Amino acid sequence: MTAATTASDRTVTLREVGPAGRGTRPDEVVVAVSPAFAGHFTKTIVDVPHVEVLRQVLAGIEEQGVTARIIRVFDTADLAAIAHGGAKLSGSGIAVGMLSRGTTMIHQKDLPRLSNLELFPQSPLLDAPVFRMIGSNAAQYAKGESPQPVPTRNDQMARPRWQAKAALLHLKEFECIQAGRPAVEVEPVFGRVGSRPLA
Amino acid sequence: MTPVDPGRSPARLVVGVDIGNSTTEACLAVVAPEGSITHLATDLTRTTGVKGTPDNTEGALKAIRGALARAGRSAGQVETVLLNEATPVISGLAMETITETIITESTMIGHNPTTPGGEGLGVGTTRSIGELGEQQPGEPVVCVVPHGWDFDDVAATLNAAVAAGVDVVAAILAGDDAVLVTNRLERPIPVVDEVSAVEKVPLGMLAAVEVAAPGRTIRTLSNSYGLATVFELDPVQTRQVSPVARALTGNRSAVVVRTPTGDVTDRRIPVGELVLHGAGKTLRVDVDAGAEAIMEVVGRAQPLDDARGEPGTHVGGMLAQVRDTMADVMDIAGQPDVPVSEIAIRDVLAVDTFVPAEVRGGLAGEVALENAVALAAMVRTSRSRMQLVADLVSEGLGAAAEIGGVEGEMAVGGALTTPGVDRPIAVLDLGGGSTDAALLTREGECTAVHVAGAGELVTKLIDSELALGDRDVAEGVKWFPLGKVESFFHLRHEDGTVEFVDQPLSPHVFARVVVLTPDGPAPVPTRHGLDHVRRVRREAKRRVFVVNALRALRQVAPGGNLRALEFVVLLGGSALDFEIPDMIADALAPHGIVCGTGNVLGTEGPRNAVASGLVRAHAALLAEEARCRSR
Amino acid sequence: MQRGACHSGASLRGPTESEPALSASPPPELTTADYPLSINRPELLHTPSGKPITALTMDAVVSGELSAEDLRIAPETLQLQAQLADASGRPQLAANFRRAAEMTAIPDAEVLAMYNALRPRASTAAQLAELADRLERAYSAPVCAALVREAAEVYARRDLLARPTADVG
Amino acid sequence: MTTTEPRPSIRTELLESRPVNLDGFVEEWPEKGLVAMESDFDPAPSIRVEDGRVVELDGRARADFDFMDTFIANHAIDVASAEASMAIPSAQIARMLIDPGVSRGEVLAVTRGLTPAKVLDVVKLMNVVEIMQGMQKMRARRTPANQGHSTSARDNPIQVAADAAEGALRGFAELETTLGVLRYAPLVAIALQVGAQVGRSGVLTQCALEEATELELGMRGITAYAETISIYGTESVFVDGDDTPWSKAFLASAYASRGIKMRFTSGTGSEVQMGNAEGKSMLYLEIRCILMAKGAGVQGLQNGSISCIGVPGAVPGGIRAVAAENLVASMVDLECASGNDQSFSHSSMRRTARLMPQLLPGTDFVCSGYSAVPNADNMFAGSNFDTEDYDDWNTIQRDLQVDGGLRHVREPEILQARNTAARALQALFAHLDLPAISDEEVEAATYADSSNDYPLRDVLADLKGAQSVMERGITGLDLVRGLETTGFHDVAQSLLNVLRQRVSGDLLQTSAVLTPDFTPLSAINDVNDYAGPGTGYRLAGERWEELKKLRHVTSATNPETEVG
Repeated sequence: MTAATTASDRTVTLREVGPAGRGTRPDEVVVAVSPAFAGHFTKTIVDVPHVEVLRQVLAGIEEQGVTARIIRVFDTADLAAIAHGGAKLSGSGIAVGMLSRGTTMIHQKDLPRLSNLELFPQSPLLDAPVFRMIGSNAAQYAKGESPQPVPTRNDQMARPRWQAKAALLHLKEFECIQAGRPAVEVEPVFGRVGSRPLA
Repeated sequence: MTPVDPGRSPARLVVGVDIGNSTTEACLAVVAPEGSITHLATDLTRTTGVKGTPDNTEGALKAIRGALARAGRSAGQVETVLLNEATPVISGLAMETITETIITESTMIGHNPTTPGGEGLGVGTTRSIGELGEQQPGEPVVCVVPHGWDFDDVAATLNAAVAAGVDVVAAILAGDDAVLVTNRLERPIPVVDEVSAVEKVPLGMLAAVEVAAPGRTIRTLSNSYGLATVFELDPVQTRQVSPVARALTGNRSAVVVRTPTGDVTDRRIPVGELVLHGAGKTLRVDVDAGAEAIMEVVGRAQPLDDARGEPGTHVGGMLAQVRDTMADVMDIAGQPDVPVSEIAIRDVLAVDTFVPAEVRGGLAGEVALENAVALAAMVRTSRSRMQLVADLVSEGLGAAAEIGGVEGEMAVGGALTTPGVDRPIAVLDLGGGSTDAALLTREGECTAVHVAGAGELVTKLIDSELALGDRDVAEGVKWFPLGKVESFFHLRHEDGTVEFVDQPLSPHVFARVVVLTPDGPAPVPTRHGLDHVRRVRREAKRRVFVVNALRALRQVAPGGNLRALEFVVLLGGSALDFEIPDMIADALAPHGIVCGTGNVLGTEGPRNAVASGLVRAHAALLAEEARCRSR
Repeated sequence: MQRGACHSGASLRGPTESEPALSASPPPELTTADYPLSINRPELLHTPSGKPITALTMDAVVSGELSAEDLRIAPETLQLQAQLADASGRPQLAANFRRAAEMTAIPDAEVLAMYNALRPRASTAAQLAELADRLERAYSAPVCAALVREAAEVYARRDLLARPTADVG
Repeated sequence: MTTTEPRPSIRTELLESRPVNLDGFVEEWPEKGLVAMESDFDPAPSIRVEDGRVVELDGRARADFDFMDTFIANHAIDVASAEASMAIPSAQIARMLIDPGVSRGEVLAVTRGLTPAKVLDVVKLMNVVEIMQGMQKMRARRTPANQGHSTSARDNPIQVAADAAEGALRGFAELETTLGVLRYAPLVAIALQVGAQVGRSGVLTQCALEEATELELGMRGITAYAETISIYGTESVFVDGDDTPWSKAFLASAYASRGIKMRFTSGTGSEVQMGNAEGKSMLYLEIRCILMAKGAGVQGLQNGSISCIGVPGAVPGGIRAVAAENLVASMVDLECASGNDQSFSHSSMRRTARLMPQLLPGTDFVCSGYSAVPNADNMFAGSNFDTEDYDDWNTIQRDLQVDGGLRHVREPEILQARNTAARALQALFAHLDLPAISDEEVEAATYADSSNDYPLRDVLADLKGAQSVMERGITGLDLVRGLETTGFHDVAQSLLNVLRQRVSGDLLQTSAVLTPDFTPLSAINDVNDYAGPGTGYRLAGERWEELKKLRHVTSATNPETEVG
């Protein structure tokens, strides 16, 4: 490819900007990430860097002309709780919830917690283009449009290859839970390896 | 109804059985000697085999047994089974696409991406983003970005080029990145994205990129004189590019590249002739002339004796197949052969439609709505195998079975049991494959016609015009009203009313256009809005049922004059539709006709007309006999 | 105690040539040698509607004499199988069959409703107590009732009861 | 000397490309329960009984019991013998398990009084061969058997019927199905039942669904048994699954009250997979499940990690732990359907090795779902073995002279069975006024391999038909009547005989299956009487002759021909 840099050069840190509040803009999607996302962990189960996950989800939202707000959750690593919590804070009622290993869910505030709009349970099958589509779909739901659900893939042999690693990552993420600590709004600070992050 | 008096000469248990194209209906009744009728039960089942053939026996027996079970009677008590004189009707459907849009030399990009970037018009020479560094300052450039470029890198590269003095006026992107890139540019430019075949964009050519503000459409590239201005065209050249302008009308974004002989053409696809025999004439019409022309010729060949299409075309194939199926159906061992002349196409309905099709030579999967003609045809023979069915039913049930009357007459008879109607009465049976009409005059004369095209054609039109590719979904769109799920707790009906629900709706219908089935809302997989889907649905119904209602009624109306009709009763499965009866009634109202959905026996709705008509006719016969005896 | 809980259907059965009606005599003491009952002791087996198992013939099916009810297990049969489970050293299996014998009288939908009521945080203490009482009173099901009461006690200790809703109190 | 770039050897490259390296492996993390069976964080065995009541269990006082402790203490442990059994050194109990001189009954007299930690302490002493020796004796039913999956990626009932018929003919004693589109369940369950009875009379069928529908199909006599009743080893995961030991025990009785055979499902790894192992080893938690099942009075258990096999499969000793969990189920006298039912490894060698601890000693069901359809059609997300492995399986049985429940069947018989199953279903659907099955579909079913080999069905019509089966209240009896009146007398009779079994309750006893002549065969009348070499189930006589046959065996009489 002729791209000037490869994706792996990029870095991201999530800078806390304050407590996570309820949004008022109807044109926003909340992206809610788990305790260890882009912190303790830096990439998904199949080594997609979190910076790329975040860039693509945000790009998918931005391309639809919708704004995004990122929230980090500390007190749970349960995807439904993260995504639903995010949706309740979202001005549009739509949120994308993400775990460090890549498992992702689009949620809506009026749905029961254990339901969802779209769920991507097979973290080993999620790559950058899928994350872009997830962001795009979330933004389209926020606009009241009817996006075609992102095609889900399936692989019977994912179990022998990834099941145990997924469990391990899940346990590690649980370790990062800080019970009782409220969610915070964060700002992504993107940078390049070897260069100072642009503030 | 008069109660049966068992003391007098015995009342008779009779069953009227109507074998229709799709359903078989039974009407069980006790007929007293003087002709009074006590209705006991009705039943309805799927018709087995093609109507009018021995395969019908199974369904007929099933309907009879079903009615008997409901009434708690046994087969042994039945005196007579009355069957309708039904002639086989076989219908077929075919569609021909008759136009094709072709782009040559990659002249134009008109796929209308949902999220283009920037706004305004940029005219310059196409250059690949990789070559921007070598570009001399001054000359306006339209930057072409292939697959694999990240949006941040594209923006950075364009900003750097502009800073170096390169006059970048617009960009064409492979990925869905237009908003992302424009948001990051220091100098805003129009950007068109999602051009999947971006590598085919000719480089080094003069090109114009236009993006309109959200909610608006382009003004320059969709205007022939706008193109002439941008590309400094002479009148001859302007005439040549006018198809380009037309193709881009209504878009929010577009790209036009000026190449030596580039062109957009709207080609007609020859799909051969339709040859119609009738009224002692042989008339020919090109299928690609469209429905209006075809129907005009069909009108001149009435009554139609046969029709044939070009071998190798969909229409030709369909017409041949319909005929072959009929020949197979009538070919029964031990029965006299049916002359080929009797197996002929007796009606044709052509409907103009359109099908979304990918444009040949397009760079971004452009889709054009191509014109198409849908054709329904019908074969009918006067040779019935009903006597065979009657024999088999008699054998299977252990009761006498006879042909009790002709279908159209019986339908009228049954329809007369609808409260509030009187002679002259016409019935319209809105079926799946054909639309049938029958008229009973004040004097008791009955005439009947069958015309091609009914419910199945409607489904096909909906399916292709909405590009659903799924007959079942199209059926759903046809049968049920639409709604839009606006939140988990409310949906907006197609009439604009809002309905709130207590239980949250399922996530799979969230924010979707849905059909409101009895089992709850079901999503319609389309990007079109509710209004568009509704329009397509109603148009399809109008073009088939309203057109056919008028066509069929004119054929039975004395002198073809609709004003001579007084009561029109709608029967058949499609009479249960939630809007077709109203649409037909509206169309007939100007002719002073009372039109509505039948309510046979005051209880059965538009069902069971023929079956109960058979019982009525039988009762009348018995009464007549009784009168003769008593004299 | 179990022996007293005879099914009312017994009287419908009428006398058979070899076996007196079940209500007239206590269930036989079975040993593992009696298994399988369908082969070794078919005379002990009846449907809840009182037909002997030998009446479940193809002719009876085709003529419509049999209904789905005839293919259910009778509580007496479950008690017999409980004896066999005890005789083969499986007291828990036997206890399960005894609960099952009690449950034959409960309609399908209510069985499912009761199961749902036993899910975590689905019922209040009062609701579970009511369920146990209903099992005992309406269905003469003391063994099932005991299981529900035990659950209620454990649920209370482990915070698995539904909290009473606000409007109730 | 020049420095070279580090590069892999050609051999390393070759090894890297071996399928086994596509499998995932992880290090142990005992603190979080990511450990197979040897963890310092598992409790030490202990018991105290007061007034006929367990007041302390594995170091925990009754007041501190979680609900698993409570249920096990109240229902699973025999208080009369518990203190005596717990006093026996673990090594001695382990020896009893493998000592041919100690009968199965004598072992059971001890195990009924053991706590979960004590059971773990016993099996931790056993290596995999000893585990197999134990299984050989402790398996409840003398005769081993196998279970198959018959599903379709398109939920095509004709495929399910044809593959069920072939599977039954090849030897599966039980057949299980499930759905992609759940609403298809009634049609597919009917197809499975019809196909199974065509293939071999007396085969038992089930349809894995959510509890309510699964129970309803069973109550109606459309299916014969149930299996997907999941239980878990920690309270938090159990509650997460919206159940408790009491709700599941109630459900077990509900099935029995309708005369329906049923077993629970559990397996190592599920708790750690859900992130709530409470720091206990996978096997310890599974033993808690097994004793909970025992206490509920359910006759059997499907275990062997099942859908979590990737977790124990990735840690050291994990497959030994899986073999041990099967043994524990058998040593507390439960029927054991022993896993081998989920896609496990990219490596054929590893897939086979994982099977040995169940195949060699024999279990009640060696696989609790051998895929009797190609894995791509397996709606349980793929099994450890599928239709491609039939000949390998048969050859392994013949090589080692072990009975894995299957056999080689000649092509004409298979085609006959598939064709009959499809025709029977065609006739039955027509009789019941369900969406028609065409002759073309019957033809396809006769020769097909996968769902791609069948004409597409009208799904909407099928779903309407499926719904009407439920609405019209169609039962097993209607199926019998339909098959009889359409001339499929044998199939009808066979299904009627299966339905009659629910009146007798004989299939409710431990490890029950039905022989082709409808004799219930269970741990009561087919007791495992293994007592050392030359005793117990031996592959001999007619059955051994059957298993000697393969697809290609050169004739000794005339080496220019093949027998079989």
